[in-house]
Amino acid sequence: MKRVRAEVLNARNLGVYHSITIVAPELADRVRPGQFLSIGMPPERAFLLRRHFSIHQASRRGGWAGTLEFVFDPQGRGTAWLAEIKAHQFLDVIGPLGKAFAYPTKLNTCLLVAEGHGAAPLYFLAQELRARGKRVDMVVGAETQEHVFKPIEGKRLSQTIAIVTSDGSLGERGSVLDVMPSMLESTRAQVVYAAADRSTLRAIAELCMERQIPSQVTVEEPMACGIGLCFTCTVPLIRKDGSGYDNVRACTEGPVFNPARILWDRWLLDEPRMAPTPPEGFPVVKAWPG
Amino acid sequence: MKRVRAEVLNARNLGVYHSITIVAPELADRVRPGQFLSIGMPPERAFLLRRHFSIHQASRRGGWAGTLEFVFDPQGRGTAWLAEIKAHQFLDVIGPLGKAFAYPTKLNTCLLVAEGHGAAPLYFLAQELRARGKRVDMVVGAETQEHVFKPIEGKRLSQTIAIVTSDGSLGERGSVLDVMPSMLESTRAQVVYAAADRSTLRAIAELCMERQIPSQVTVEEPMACGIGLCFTCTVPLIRKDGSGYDNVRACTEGPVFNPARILWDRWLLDEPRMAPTPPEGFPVVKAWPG
Amino acid sequence: MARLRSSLGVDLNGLRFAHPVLAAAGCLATRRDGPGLVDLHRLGGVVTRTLTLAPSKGAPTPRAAETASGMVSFVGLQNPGLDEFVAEDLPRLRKAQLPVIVSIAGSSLEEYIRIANALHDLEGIDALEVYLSGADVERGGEPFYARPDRIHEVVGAVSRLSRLPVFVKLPPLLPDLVETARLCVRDGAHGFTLIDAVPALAVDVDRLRPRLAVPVGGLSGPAIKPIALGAVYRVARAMPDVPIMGVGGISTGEDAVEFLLAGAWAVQVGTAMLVNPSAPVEIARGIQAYLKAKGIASPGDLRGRLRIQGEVPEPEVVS
Amino acid sequence: MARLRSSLGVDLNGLRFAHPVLAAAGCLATRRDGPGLVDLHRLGGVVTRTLTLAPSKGAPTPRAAETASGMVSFVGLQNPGLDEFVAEDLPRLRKAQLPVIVSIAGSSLEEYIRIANALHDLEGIDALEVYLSGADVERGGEPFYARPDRIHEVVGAVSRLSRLPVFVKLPPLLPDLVETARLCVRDGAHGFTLIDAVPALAVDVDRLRPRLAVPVGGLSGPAIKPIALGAVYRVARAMPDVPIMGVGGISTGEDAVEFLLAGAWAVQVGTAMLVNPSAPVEIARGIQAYLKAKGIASPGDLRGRLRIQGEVPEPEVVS
Ligand SMILES: Cc1cc2nc3c(=O)[nH]c(=O)nc-3n(C[C@H](O)[C@H](O)[C@H](O)COP(=O)(O)OP(=O)(O)OC[C@H]3O[C@@H](n4cnc5c(N)ncnc54)[C@H](O)[C@@H]3O)c2cc1C
Ligand SMILES: Cc1cc2nc3c(=O)[nH]c(=O)nc-3n(C[C@H](O)[C@H](O)[C@H](O)COP(=O)(O)OP(=O)(O)OC[C@H]3O[C@@H](n4cnc5c(N)ncnc54)[C@H](O)[C@@H]3O)c2cc1C
Ligand SMILES: Cc1cc2nc3c(=O)[nH]c(=O)nc-3n(C[C@H](O)[C@H](O)[C@H](O)COP(=O)(O)O)c2cc1C
Ligand SMILES: Cc1cc2nc3c(=O)[nH]c(=O)nc-3n(C[C@H](O)[C@H](O)[C@H](O)COP(=O)(O)O)c2cc1C
Ligand code: FES
Ligand code: FES
Repeated sequence: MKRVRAEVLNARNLGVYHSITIVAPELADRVRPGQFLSIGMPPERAFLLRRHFSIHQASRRGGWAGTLEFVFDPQGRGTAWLAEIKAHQFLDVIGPLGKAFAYPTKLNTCLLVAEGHGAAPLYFLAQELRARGKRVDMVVGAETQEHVFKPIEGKRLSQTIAIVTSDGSLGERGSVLDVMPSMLESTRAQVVYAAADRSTLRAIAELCMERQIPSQVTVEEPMACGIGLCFTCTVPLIRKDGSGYDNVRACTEGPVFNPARILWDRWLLDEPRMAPTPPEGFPVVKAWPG
Repeated sequence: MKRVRAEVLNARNLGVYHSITIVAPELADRVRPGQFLSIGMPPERAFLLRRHFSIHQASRRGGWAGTLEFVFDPQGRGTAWLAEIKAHQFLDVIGPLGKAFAYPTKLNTCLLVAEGHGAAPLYFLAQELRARGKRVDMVVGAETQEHVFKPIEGKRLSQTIAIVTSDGSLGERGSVLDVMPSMLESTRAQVVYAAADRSTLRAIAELCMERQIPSQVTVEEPMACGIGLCFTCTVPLIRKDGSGYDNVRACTEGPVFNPARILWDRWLLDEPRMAPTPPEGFPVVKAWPG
Repeated sequence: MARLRSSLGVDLNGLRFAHPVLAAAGCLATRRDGPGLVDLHRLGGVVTRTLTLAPSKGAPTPRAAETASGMVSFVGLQNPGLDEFVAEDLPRLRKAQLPVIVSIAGSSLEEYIRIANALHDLEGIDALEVYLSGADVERGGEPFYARPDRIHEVVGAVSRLSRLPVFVKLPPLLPDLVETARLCVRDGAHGFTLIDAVPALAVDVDRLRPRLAVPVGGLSGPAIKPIALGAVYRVARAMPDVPIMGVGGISTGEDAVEFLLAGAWAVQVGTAMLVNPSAPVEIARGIQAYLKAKGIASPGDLRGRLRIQGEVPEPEVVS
Repeated sequence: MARLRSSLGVDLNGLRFAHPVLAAAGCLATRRDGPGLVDLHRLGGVVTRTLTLAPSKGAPTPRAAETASGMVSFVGLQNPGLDEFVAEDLPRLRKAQLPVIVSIAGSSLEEYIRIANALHDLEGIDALEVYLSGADVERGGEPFYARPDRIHEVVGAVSRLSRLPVFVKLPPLLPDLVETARLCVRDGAHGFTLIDAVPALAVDVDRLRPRLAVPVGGLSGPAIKPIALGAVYRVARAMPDVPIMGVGGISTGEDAVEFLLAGAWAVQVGTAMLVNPSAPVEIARGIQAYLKAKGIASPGDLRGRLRIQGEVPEPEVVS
């Protein structure tokens, strides 16, 4: 983890999304899919916490060598400010942060399931998996056509891809959960990776556990520091031996987790729909497929 | 008093000063020298109070008709932000605010004494006085040559002018107080107007009282609202009948005051040098020369 | 704003406002050259600058200093005193035909009693707000709120002798805020105004001096909004039927909705109005827009709507 | 930073720091994968995350929400518990060779006594900081600071049995802050840490819910700096010889100087470090630059330098 004053090489709109590419050779070499960046806010503002974004691209070779790209959809004050950033301005960047997705060594066919901006880190992952000779298929979901992140690139990166939108404006109408079962069959996926809303992640986790498919998900728990200092970003994680759970920091021990180990009932307390029901014991979790 | 969203027509540097000209026909017609504008700060900043600036120019005729100009030297966060404003941006402006300088009806020769940015409102006053056929002489002081505000315009507007700088880089070395006595003699000034530091204003006030010369000064007491709501901007003003004093709002009853009525010992409490000594009775103050 | 009013009315157990946004004490001059750009007719109501028996010149200047998302100020209750207020300010306020809440302070129990007495049967006063942050000369100048028994004496006395609804303005600086509030209700308080500005200091490091002439002033503005919300929430949960006016850092309709959800029956606006004279009207509009978007009928319906997550039982097996 | 240290040393009546900028409790993980970008060796000292006898899982999430110039957070004292702290964290801190202040909390008087006992003769602990904002199970879960007698019991017990200097961390929420502080000194407290985060609430108006899982958390960051300064100033004026560590919204050298002028002997940095991991070092540098510019020899010399304007006699003739 390093902190750099990084020049913005490129800042552009991608439909509803914004993409920012920074020059950060010190970081670019070491980043892996699933890791994220922490961006400092400008001084004298009423909003002061750093904002966090998954890494979408790391260029190690060619003209763009040493650059990193992240993608975001403007939500509130911080991303509104970021959306105004222009090339050649400088950003206060800390990274790479967090644990990356693990690559399967033996297993070969991977299904990547993304909602909204979740596609950004998964496209990065897809590249790395293919570079390792894995088969990659994708399910990409979003509210509307505009919210589907880089569909062309998604097609390019995957053997087969299912695109779904809530309003049916692109691909099938529905959610990623509607098409996942058929995709699992058609692709015979051996491993699942997902980046989506918490409640979607939970459903995906349950689906994979039923079918005994090892999976990894990346979570977006709000983070005050992003670098392990404050313990505001914790996720309740079941111990490997099933002896209980610990609140672990998503910024340090995550943001990528084995969803089978997340104590969903407890973590999703703040989701209106979910009632806090104490689980009856914990499963002993199989290690990540070696 | 009106509040307008005013377009910036022109924003430029004048030595160490910044000048901003806004398009505000609703205000321009009514403003008089000594009145000031209140500028709103942008949202989402950690600094939220409005900033206040004397009016330097009001153009009622010609190509610039309906425009207002104010001048400032960047001090802190608010003026730093204002210094970045460019033409065609918009400002949240309230004005005209406060009481203006009174013009003498019978008396004719006026000495205007300005320190630093204090010259901005006094040049405006000089124009209006000359338009009324008065003789105007000036004393303009500043730290260095760069801090002397528009010396050429000063010369143009005055019969005679004495320029002084603390370091002697322009005009005589010294303070406006050093040259005032001689200027009072040479010009036979019948009325004095001043815009300067509090302690300088006090000395000017005493000088004028000794010599029985009616005078008016404009003060810069920090103002939280600038529009008469909060009573944070008060100045202790001796009652006309000498029966005591009242804390009156500089933004509403001021910023122009008859210095003979300011209870200096009390007002300058916060000036380190001044000890709070209760005055022995108050002078009965002559009305402004009709 | 006529339409606005119709849907925004609130009723604080008998005290009615056309909409729930009032001007906070000390932030709206009621002098002749008064409210300036603030449109009195469009306020839900006015809380006056705190009134004392005798005229008060207030504190020396500087009286205000800007801080991060707020300001520290100490005006020192400058006010014209009872007689001039009744002769000059009150008639002017009555002309505006809006609810008037008079904020009162004394430096002794007796002064509180005398001023409450003088006001209680005057036309054009709708309620009293008891200010307790002033110096108590009978207790060596400590604030009245410093001792529960003293709060009890003052609030009890004022409530007993006045036919007007009495709101007690409390600072957040009470470890047993809820208990104190309960005490006040037993003493006859009609409701509460939460919160008063928070005691605070700003230092001028260049001149090695406090920024204000009286070093410790009151912090106000957006900075204290979460503190005020916390106070409103705690008191409202304990006494859901007692009217609370929330105040502290409210500058937008959303801010006001936060207070109404936390349990406030109405809100007051101070610092935001100094910066933006039309803040109260914009805030009222913002509340209306929110209600419309959420399909909620009136501001009062927001009260108690805050969904609190239940206590979370630890899973048994946890070692 | 070698040169820096030489001129910045402070002595809190026996407790010495190479420079007066420490990491505040709960804002610097001391786990294996700990301080990340914060350079332990360049801190004046560390206050640990508050420690309890048994390990604590802390509160559910969300635990933090951003507010105007600050944040509201409730971590719920998540910590590894005494045994693991002693076995893992403490040795790691000792390696860093910097002063270690252990923040302790209990849910009963007995727990405070037991944890203080367990720590008082361990190598590598330089002082204790007593956290009083936790729930007191023996008093229906109200915070320990809510009752002077309870503060007295806890501080007295811990101070009596520990050979370590004991700092009491007080919230600003005490009307009689100064009196309470006096009480603590009589009970054997070595000094104070002022202030703890301020109880506060943030509301999510879209989802009609508090932003945090546990509704009322603690407000920290620049927003509360003037409140913290006010508390430091009042206690320091009353007890100029009792060491105070100032904490609350400090993010620059100037902020720290404000505290030192107001009467603090050292400062702690929390939120600012979360946003800028090198804040403590930059703040120490800023203090040094200020001292140089003003020609003042050491941070300690700033104490009591605040020039207070005398009381102002009203001119007699005033009617
Ligand atoms: C590890 C990680 C990776 C992320 N990757 C991406 C990404 O690649 N693209 C993207 O668009 N977004 C991503 N997010 C979410 C992104 O951080 C938030 O959308 C962003 O912080 C919102 O800031 P704001 O100023 O626009 O919103 P505001 O509402 O102003 O934010 C207020 C506070 O809440 C926090 N916050 C608000 N929404 C979220 C959220 N959804 N998740 C976490 N914190 C939040 C902010 O960080 C800030 O502290 C990621 C979050 C995390 C934790
Ligand atoms: C009636 C009036 C007329 C003025 N006219 C001019 C002018 O023509 N040109 C000019 O350069 N300046 C003028 N000033 C001073 C100007 O308002 C301040 O320089 C400016 O507010 C500083 O803001 P800042 O953000 O740069 O400083 P900051 O230090 O960030 O200001 C912090 C707070 O202190 C207040 N403040 C700081 N310095 C002063 C000051 N000297 N006087 C009053 N308030 C202050 C600010 O308004 C703000 O509320 C005038 C002030 C008043 C009251
Ligand atoms: C300049 C100023 C003057 C104030 N005067 C009074 C007062 O006279 N009486 C009172 O009870 N509160 C007074 N207050 C406190 C406000 O009524 C309000 O409680 C506090 O400012 C918090 O609200 P805000 O953040 O909207 O300003 C004053 C506040 C300010 C800023
Ligand atoms: C995330 C977080 C966790 C905290 N945990 C503790 C704690 O465990 N014990 C404690 O005494 N104070 C704790 N605090 C309070 C800080 O130590 C400090 O008193 C407060 O945050 C004000 O300082 P600041 O504005 O510099 O953050 C915590 C603050 C934050 C922001
Ligand atoms: S965000 Fe601070 S520890 Fe994870
Ligand atoms: S600045 Fe508010 S009354 Fe003058």
